[in-house]
Amino acid sequence: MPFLTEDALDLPRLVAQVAAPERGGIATFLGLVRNHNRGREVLRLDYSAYGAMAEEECGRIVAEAESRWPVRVAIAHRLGRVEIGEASVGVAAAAAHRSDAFEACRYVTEELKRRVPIWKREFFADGTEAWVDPTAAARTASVEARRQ
Amino acid sequence: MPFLTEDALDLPRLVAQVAAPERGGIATFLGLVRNHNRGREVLRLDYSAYGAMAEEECGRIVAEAESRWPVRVAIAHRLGRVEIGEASVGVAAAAAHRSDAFEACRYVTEELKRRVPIWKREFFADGTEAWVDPTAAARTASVEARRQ
Amino acid sequence: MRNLEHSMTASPAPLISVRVLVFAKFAELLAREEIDVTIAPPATVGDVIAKIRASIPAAKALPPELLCARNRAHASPSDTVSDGDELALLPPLAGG
Amino acid sequence: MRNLEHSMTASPAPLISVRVLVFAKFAELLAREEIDVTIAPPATVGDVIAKIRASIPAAKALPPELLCARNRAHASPSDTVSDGDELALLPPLAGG
Repeated sequence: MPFLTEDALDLPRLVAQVAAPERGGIATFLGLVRNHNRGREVLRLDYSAYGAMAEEECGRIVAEAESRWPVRVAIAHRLGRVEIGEASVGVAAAAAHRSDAFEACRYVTEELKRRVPIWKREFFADGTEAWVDPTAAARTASVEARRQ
Repeated sequence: MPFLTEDALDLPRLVAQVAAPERGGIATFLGLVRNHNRGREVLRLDYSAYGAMAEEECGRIVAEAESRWPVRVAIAHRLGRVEIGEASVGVAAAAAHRSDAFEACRYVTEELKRRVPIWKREFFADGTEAWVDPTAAARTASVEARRQ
Repeated sequence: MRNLEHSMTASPAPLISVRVLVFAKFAELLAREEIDVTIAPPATVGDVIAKIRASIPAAKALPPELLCARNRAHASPSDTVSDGDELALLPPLAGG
Repeated sequence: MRNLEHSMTASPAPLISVRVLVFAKFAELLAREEIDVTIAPPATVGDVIAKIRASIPAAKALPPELLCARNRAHASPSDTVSDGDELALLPPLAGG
């Protein structure tokens, strides 16, 4: 099953991908599109990806998590237009023990954001649009921190 | 809304209870009934509770989490007969930042298991049944650990 | 005032009544779901449990350390009880 | 054998061709989604990027440090490229 999808994210379906009679704990993470980003009103997002690499990188992250913890992991990430309040990303990790499920779910979520080649364009209420650059936000924050 | 319910757990509904335009990260935990416990085949569970206290204790745990992290938290726990593979407990925590959502979700899940007065009776494939006693399992495990 | 103080000190304080709820494995063991206990103040949660152990034969099989609640919150055996309190004896919790 | 070795050493190795995919903000900046680069071996990912900076005027606006991939996996500028490789220039990732 591909990790990237144009369709709405279906959390129960993501859970069903990892659930099994011997795995009693399922941790999930859902990222929803917010209506504000850095003080500006956002109307919607448009996600694009280096599709072939994004699929492979998601596969590598899942394999890493499944070798590090006794878990089954599923990932789904939206592509294309995503509206405010909709889920853009979903991660599910199932394990016999809940601590493994929690840790694997968090690991996969962090690695996904750090490594998978996906980009998003924000459409603002004032009619402008821009590519989201989390590293620019981090640089601004660190400059502001130094000023204080 | 009560925290205890006789109805099947609805994860999207739990998520909807905490989702909001300013909260972009939602961590959830789902506990499913396993078909085995300590080497014995389980057919189903029956949950009972000190209902009034369980409701109050869930409310206290939610309030603690919401004062400790900038999150909104929801809890749902099944009562009565629950079949293998069904969810017996669900926790959802929503926050602007995913680390708060993850930490609050885990805290609430752990505290719920530690403090909320709920009991379960296991019905085994061999026709017998028994109250589940996690402290007995822990005692056995610690005795076995000492033997090794 | 003098008379009142004198009479309060001299006459024994009235007994207090608490209801003790019993759940799950303990309800099976004691074959009941609640026990009304009358006790002389000042009394603690532990005093009430001791009275139950002394008066109900099956209660001798209760574990020596008991998880207990007072008015729907976890309590310690040293907590003082008041007239009308709702206590509870809680078998090992198994939620989740 | 002697002749073969001699000829391999004497004649220059054939040039290698790689395709460089460009995404999102970088695709807008360079007004294209892929760039075919021919380069003399041995060459690294960094050499290919340097050749792009030198040959495409708009590429001078690319940031000095670039996230890059080789054959659909994250790569370092010091990684050696082979004929037929698929490279990619990745703007700051923003998934999730």
